[in-house]
Amino acid sequence: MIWSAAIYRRFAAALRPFVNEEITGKKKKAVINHRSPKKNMARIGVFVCWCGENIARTVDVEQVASAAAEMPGVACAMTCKYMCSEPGQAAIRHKIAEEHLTGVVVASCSPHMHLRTFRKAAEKEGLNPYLVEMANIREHCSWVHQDRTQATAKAIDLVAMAVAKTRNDQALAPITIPLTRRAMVIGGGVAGIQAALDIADAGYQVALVEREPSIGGKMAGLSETFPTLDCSQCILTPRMVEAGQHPNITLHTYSEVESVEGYVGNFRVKVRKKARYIDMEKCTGCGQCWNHCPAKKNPSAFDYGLGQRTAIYIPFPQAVPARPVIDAAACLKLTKGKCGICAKKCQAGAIRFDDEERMVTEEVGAIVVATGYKLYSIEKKTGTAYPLPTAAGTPLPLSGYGEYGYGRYADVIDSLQFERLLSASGPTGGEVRRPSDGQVPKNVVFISCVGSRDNAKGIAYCSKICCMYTAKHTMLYKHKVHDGQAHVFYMDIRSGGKNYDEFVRRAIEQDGAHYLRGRVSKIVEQSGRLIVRGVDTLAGEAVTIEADLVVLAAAMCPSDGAETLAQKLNVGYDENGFLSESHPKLRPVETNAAGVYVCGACQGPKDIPESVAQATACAGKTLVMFSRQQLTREPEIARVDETNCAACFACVRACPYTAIERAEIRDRKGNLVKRTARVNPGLCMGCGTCVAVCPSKSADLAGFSEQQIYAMVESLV
Amino acid sequence: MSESLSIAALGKLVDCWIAEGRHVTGPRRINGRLLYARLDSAADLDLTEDERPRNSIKQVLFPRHEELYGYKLGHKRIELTESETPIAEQIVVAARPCDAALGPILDHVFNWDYKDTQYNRRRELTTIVTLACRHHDAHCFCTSVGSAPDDPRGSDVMLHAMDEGILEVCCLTEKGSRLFAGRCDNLPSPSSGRGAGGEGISGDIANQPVLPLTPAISHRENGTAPPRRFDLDKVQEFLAQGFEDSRWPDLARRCLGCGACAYTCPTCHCFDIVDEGAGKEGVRARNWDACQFVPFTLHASGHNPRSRQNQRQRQRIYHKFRIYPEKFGPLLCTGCGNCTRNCPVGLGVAPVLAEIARNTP
Amino acid sequence: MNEPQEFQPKIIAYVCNWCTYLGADLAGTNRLEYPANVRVIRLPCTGRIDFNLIVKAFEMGGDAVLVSGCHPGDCHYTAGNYHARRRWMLFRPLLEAFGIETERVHFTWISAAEGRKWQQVVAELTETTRKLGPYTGYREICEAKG
Amino acid sequence: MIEVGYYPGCALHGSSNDYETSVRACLDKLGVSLRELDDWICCGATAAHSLNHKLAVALPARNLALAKRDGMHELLAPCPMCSMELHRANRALAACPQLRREISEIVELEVDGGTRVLNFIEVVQKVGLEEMTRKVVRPLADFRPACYYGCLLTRPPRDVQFDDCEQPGSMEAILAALGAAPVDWNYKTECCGAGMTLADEEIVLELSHKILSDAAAHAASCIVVACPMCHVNLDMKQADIERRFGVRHDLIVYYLSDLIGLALGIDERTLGIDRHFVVK
Amino acid sequence: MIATLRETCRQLLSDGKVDVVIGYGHDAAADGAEDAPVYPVFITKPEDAGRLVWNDRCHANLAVYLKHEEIRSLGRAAIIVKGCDQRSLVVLEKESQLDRSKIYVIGIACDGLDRPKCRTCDVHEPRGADVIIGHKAAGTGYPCAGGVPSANGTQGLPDTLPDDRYAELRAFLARPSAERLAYWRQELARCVKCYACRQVCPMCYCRRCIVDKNRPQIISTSATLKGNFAWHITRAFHLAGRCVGCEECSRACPMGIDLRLLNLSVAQAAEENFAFRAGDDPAAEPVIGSYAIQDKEDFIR
Repeated sequence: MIWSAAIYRRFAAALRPFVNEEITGKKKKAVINHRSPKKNMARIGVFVCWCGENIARTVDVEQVASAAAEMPGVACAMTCKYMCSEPGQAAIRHKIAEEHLTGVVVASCSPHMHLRTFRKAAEKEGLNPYLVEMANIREHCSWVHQDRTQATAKAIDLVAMAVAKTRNDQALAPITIPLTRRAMVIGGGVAGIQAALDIADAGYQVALVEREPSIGGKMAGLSETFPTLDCSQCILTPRMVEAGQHPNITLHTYSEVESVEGYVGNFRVKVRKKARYIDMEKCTGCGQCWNHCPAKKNPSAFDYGLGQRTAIYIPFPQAVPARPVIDAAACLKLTKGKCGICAKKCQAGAIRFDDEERMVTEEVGAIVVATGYKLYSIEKKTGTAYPLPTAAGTPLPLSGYGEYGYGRYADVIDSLQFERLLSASGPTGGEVRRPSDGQVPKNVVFISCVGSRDNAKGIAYCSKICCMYTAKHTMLYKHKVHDGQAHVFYMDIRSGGKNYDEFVRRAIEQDGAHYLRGRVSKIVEQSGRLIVRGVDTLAGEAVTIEADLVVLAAAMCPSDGAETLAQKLNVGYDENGFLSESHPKLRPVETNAAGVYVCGACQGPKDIPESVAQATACAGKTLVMFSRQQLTREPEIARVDETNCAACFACVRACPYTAIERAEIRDRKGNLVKRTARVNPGLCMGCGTCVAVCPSKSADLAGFSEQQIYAMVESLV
Repeated sequence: MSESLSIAALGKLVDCWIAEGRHVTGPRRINGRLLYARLDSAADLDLTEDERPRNSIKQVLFPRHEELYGYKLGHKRIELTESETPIAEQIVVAARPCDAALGPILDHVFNWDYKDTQYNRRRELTTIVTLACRHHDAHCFCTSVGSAPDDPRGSDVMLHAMDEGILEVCCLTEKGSRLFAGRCDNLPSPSSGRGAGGEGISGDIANQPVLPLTPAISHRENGTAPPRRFDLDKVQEFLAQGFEDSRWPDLARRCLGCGACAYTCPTCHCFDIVDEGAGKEGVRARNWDACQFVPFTLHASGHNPRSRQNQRQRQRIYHKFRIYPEKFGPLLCTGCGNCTRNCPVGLGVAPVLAEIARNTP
Repeated sequence: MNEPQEFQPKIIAYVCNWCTYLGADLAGTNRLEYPANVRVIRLPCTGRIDFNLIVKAFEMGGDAVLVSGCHPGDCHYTAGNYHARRRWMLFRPLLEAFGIETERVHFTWISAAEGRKWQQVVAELTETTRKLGPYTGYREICEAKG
Repeated sequence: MIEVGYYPGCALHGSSNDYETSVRACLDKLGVSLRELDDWICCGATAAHSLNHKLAVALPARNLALAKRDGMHELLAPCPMCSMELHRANRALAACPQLRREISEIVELEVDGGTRVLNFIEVVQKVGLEEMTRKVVRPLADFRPACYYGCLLTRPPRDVQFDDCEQPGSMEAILAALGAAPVDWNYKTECCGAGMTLADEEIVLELSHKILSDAAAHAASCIVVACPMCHVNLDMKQADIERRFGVRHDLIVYYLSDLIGLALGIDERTLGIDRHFVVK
Repeated sequence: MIATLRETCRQLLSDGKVDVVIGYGHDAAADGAEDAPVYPVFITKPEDAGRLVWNDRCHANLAVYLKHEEIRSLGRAAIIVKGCDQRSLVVLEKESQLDRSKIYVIGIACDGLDRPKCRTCDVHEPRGADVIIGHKAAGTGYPCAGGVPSANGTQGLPDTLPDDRYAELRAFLARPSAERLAYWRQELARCVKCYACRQVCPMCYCRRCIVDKNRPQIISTSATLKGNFAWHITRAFHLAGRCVGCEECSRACPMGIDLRLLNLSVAQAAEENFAFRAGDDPAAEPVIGSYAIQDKEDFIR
């Protein structure tokens, strides 16, 4: 063996790893007995489970154990009837202590079953839990194979793989990140209010941001709610007041989110507070100003243009905060520099014509998005909106329903406008009077699915609530106009939900709504009446109805700016602009941006109960996060080797959680040394997609490292 | 006094050798490119003269991947297993003189302290039949490094192509004679005049004049030698003090840092030791390595003493024209020009040295 | 070795932790029997499964490789499997160009509920690989010296 | 002088040559010179697209290709059916390179779907309303036209991408500029019955009757169309309609080009108005 | 046109617009001999602009130098690109390897250098260059004549439709897989792992190539068939959706291994599946690291 001797002399250093192998054996006999570095030598304990007969019946566990004992890095191997039992765990802990084990392999059932169990056990004995691995010789072996020899051989392979992995295990510590236990809710509709109150009641600060001058959202404008027909405002306004007065809730009304920085537990949100021209501290909401404002003829947004308001106004009587705002475009003082009556009338001296928009920054740990919906725009488009065909020839999605003459005929209105006509606090004081001449309509046609389920208009989805509220509309109409007749054109009636279908039946059977299954092709005006031409597909004939009023159940769309907000928050959204939840079944209110939750109609069409339920769920999720002093996360996450990273940022593109950022490494003088990708441990969920797309393998995943996986594959030789 | 042989006869001879179980390597056309490669029959032998093979015959003595020994990882022991030493006789036919010259040069490297049995065995088993050059291309520069198109160093047999496909055969070593013995009539005994390759020549070939050649086969009448591309003295004079010279960055700026030059160079002999194995067993192997690669000098610490490409280029030049000669005598360059021939951006020894010589008064 | 029934193919499976691994567990709990030729390597997500691993599997003498994860839309990490899918869309043609037998590289979506599918896939995969015989083509490549 | 390519289509060279007369006269006055497409063929019309998609693309595509060959970047097709078919082909070709290749082989010309197709109204818009009004010599003061667009001028919107498919207003804009007072009415885009004459004339009579009646109901003094087929049903069949429903409509049905022509001082003869069925 | 080229570069340098021009030229030693070999040169002084040349030996894709620290350190660069080379700039920018606003791109109209890629070239005039030298000469014939400066490089005659880029590949794929494997066995048996293919490739800019990573040694560094297959599979796949087909790797290989077929196979996959061609559209999302829900999965069961 001149050769080996020579080689040994020359390459002794390179042989060191094997030398270590030598000493891992129980009897310290060695071919090359060079030195004995006690540290960094693997001492793995292998524990093979009988699982009673479950494994032992088809797998020769003793043979597996003795084979394991021969594997490099294995210090001891033993079997046990039930590894997961107390004695079993005790045995493991005993061996860890006695053999000074550096790693543990339990060959038993699925890791999904007991990995936690055994890791806990090891931890109790002072062994880092992430140095424990399992070989699944039950579900993946003994239970699915008959041939004892084959099963045993496979079991040995599985153990070998586990051992190989364990040899390359690294002790990992859970990641902790600081946490600001303060939440922000974006959107002050019923969902937002609910979420804010739940979180605030639990004792945490909440910042509630609302774009309009008052919280309350769409629900504040509704008449009565299905299927119970209880008055919308009666149930909502108390909650609004509660939110307005809650010590833990800071209202930012007439405000919008400008920018969002940071990540879960540590968001910095910049909020733009629009100029209100009112000193919120001084103002008492007495009403002198709006009662004397001369600029009275301004369409009220809250009444969807059916009513009018003054230039200084509160959107509706129960507004929270009950503080007015000046419509700069309508105010004579602000436009012409004249007037200023409100200022004169205001005892509190709260009018501030020099008011300007300002920014406030909120530091929060969690964000709940509840920006709600708007109705599909059914206005008639004017002029030739279409560009001429381009080479690309991309067709513009059609919008609007010219054939229904909305915006052309005063008496063609949408469902939210009708809600105002029904609402006691509405422009007609709750009497159903049509916009054109204030007459009480005797014949009302309701058209559902206006936009919804109509690919030609670019909306494929069902708006879910129209069937219900249309039924409600027919009912309320009938209750108010006893000699009136409601006709409903529908495609299908979708009334899933507690007491929902009963409700629709009531509309049809008790309140005599006339339901026609079919679409309306055209509405024309003739001598003051609306000629509605449609088809009754069940009767198979064209129908023409002379109506006094037509109500269009327009599709539910995400409210304006939802997409830009989503981008600011790194939350995904679908082709319709609805925000995407993290998992359709299992994580319905979480988003891919950790610490950001969604509820209400901004996530998809839904009714009030659903929105409220989701809101509470969001609050729950937030509170779970707040229940700890700081965030701890599984340490099995990705890491980027910043010296070798070539900064191609493929990983940044690929990461489903935007957990990887483009970072720069600078020297003391601040000169750029190099750019690199950097994983934010607060956001990484450990999927490892970045590792696969990294060409130089500068990204790696703790717990499933390249080193470990290749060791496993190589152990299969 | 020497014998002659027709090309056809040489072909027959090659086939005999192959039939006798010898591994015969020679110029062979692959994908339109002339490369030294194992010959399956004489038909594969391509004697095109005005084209130089793009690789070298280094592979024959010093394979690009060579297993040194195997290891098996037991629970309590490591078994080391010898890898079998080469046994097949090897013949290189129609090697260019600038390739044949590698033998003596590599001998030093593999024997200066540890006697590399693997290499030496191969060397013993290898006979090099050289074909003197009558042509040269834009990259040849043997004359610039003190060699010549019919330099016999390292050759066991020297063939000189005459007209009408006749080859003049001059056996330079016993090994060589044995190869042709009886294959063509009354071969002369190896002329003492011509240095033989066998045990390798020592001494600085750069300082030796080109050896005297018999008029009959002098390339001066029978072919053309490449012009001198640089003045070697000037170059060495520069290298003696030019290590820190400010021109190095410019000289090598376009270098891309690949190993095309080193791996097609007859004399580049750097190697890397790797353990290749999976799980319990594997082999320790010796692979070619090249000083132009970034990791070649990369320390475990992450520090790299040759962090820039021009430093690596400088290293290559210094190794060939100063470090090796100082240690062993001869230059570590035979002027084959493969470095430039194969460089994607036309760099290599000659262009750099020419530039140096041009700027050295 | 030459007799197909004698030959026990070596099959390496890279599976995601959340769907296919659990699917295989389910096969176990339901005692659905299948051939013992598969060696499962558990990874968090198909998105983590790199093409180098497939090459490695063949270098290790694998006769077939199985890559399996969550159905589209079900990915535990929402998009990992989409990234994987795209990777394979590009990688298979390359294997084709190399003449590496793509009928030895299998891709499936197996959910945590599809224990039955896991059983079928493994059974069929083993059978087809038996028919194909040992992957000598690549083994020769890996054993070739110098 | 604006030059545009001109694709007459079968109608304007046949039953509705009065429309061509009118269009030519009117555009000439507006300073638009028409270059008729050499060797043009049928646009395919309903016959083709109800039979075979490729044929329905190939026929118009050949015309487009010819236009491209002759360096016409814009092509006027006064008949809405023609312009619709050309538009449709354009879009199909632009969308799919594969189809482009196939069709190019079929028609043995390189087609790219790049030619811009115009209907008559678009050509007028191209001239510009200001430019047009500058040329007015006889404002249409006492005209209360009901502008009738019919089905194809604005439909299918994705293909023709012209005006609002349900509430168009481009003709009104033009006529208002000429001093007329277009009426707002309900049947702008309803169907006139088109070619149903051949299958069941009743349908045509009824539909066209509704159109005429609504126009009358809204106190229109005449109807304006930009489609030969509409003209046939509303003008030629008006007598039958009146007979069938026992009413008197006698509404003159002008082509848009007629009224523009009149406003620009062209006489009825030159415009071919005297060749209509309903006349003053 | 060489005059135009030299003048443009001289101007750029003397105006201080750029610090170095990366171009083709002769060694100073050649002192302007036309037949002298052509190398990449780095002109830093206006007076040296005369060393620049443009002829049918200007094969190198100079974009490769933009990844070299040594070149970057010279300062603001102007680079001379052919239409094919320009694509690599697009990819590099997409992968944030260069800041387009910081380099000056001199496009050279080129009628082809008689390399395989030229047969299917559809960018005789570089796109997105800051200036175009010469315009596509009618028909073939070389060199290009004239010198038309252009704002965006879209001037000149429209490019003729190229023959099918993938014809060769399809022919190769038509052969049985065993034959294909045999072909690569024989070709890759010659590979000496000199990594010329890697070093000459503008897209191979990793700081530490995956082959140089050990622990784990993902790819065997030995120039054995095993190591060579692992290497070439990886090299090719890492070019998926990135290879612009400059064919430098094939040109650089001293052993004459033609790697184009491998690059083509991934390029074709990208084009067929995602209508994506590397370097074509600066706006397009890179293929790797992005996905589409509707990606086809007929091969997945």
